[in-house]
Amino acid sequence: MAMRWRFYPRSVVVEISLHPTPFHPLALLAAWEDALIARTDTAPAATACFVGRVRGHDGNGEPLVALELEHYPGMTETQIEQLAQQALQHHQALAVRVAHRVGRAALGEALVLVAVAADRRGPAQRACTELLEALKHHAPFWKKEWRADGSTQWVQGNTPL
Amino acid sequence: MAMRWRFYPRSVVVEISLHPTPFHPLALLAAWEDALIARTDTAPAATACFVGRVRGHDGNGEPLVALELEHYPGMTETQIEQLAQQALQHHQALAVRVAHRVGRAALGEALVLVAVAADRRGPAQRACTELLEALKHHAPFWKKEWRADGSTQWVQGNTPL
Amino acid sequence: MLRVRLFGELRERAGWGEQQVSHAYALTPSQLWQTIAAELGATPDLPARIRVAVNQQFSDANVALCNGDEVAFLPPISGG
Amino acid sequence: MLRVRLFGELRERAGWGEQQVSHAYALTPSQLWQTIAAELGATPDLPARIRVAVNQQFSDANVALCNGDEVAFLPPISGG
Repeated sequence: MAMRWRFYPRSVVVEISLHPTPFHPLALLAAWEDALIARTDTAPAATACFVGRVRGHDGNGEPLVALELEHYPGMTETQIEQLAQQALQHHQALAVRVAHRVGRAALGEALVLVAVAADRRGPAQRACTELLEALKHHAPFWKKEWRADGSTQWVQGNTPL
Repeated sequence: MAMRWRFYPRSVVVEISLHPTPFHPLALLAAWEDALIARTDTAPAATACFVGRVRGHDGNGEPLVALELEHYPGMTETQIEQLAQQALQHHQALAVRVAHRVGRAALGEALVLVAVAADRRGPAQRACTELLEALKHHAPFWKKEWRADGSTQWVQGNTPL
Repeated sequence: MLRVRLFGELRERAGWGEQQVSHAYALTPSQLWQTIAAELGATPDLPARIRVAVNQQFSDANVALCNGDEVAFLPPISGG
Repeated sequence: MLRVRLFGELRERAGWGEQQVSHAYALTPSQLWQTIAAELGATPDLPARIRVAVNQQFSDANVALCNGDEVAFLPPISGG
């Protein structure tokens, strides 16, 4: 079962979940939007989202079979929450949804979902892009690439933006 | 019924649809992603999307009850297609999905969906943001705001990014 | 003949969205605009905010028109 | 005692992800790193690419530690 947190500081909603098993971003998005509509009685005027999935090759084009994600239970969630709050306040967005996979993920499976609701497109898109970058650099996750021959490689930081 | 176009120039997929009745962005996204997976045998590593919906107020905070969208049948579709191709090539993205509402839309209903699939997050997000701006300025749509008292107002251009 | 099309606020002001106009009086979109400016309550000079499309492609206001062309006058666009 | 945690490649190299270490030998994260560098096959000086967290918050490597603190050494992060 996914570990889920709802934080309701002031009127802003931040929902974060870590998933040890495959998650379906669009299903999470639908549930999140329904919850937003139920809470605010109107759909957000602007929603920007990003979904990252397991690539079939590593940075050098070598074929991969799976990706393993290690995280720091406790700190990872706290960091995501802090980063989400910063993105929200910085861009005056309305709500954020973050889902992240942990454990071993197969090719094509979702790794991360970041979605931001706001009243206008600029804040929604900028907050979404900023939060994704912040997650990639400041939320304690480590990726181990698995190749067909069983060899593995820890990913050293992120691909350029 | 939505008017749909699939353009398959080279290996790049551009799918555009105009909707005289309400459309559900997440449902369209799901169908588009399934088609991409069926065609390429793998889910895109990076997907960025934006959904715009009818706001409950105009630029001055005046309450609205509906938004009416006029378009230029033929030119609007052609323009969206050209703009989508440009965004794809400019950012080396893999595929684009655009859906746009036409006719009268009620509060909270979806107006526009722009989604871009790519191999990395930067191209996906930049192409999505760029295409949305291009649509807002170069795809022939005109918005008429309807207020509760029955008065109307043509929107003069776009809210700042 | 030219097929002239108006949209949005222009269409409402004129009370029509489409008309046939003789090519003889309108060799360019600018000249064509002059023939309909009065009924639009607009200046004879094509305002900068109004864009022109010829045969469904954005176009310069001084391009030479051909018989049978479709010419549209587009108010400020607000898509997305 | 300090609760020391390692992740990713560091955890694999050390062969452990968590250990208790006496606070006496490690007044700061830097000093603590020196006590485990050998078994990590790493230099005694904390490499710049390794970040430090104290009680699950990013921290400076020279902060004074308190008994009972949780100190983690984090290899380069690759989230998202």
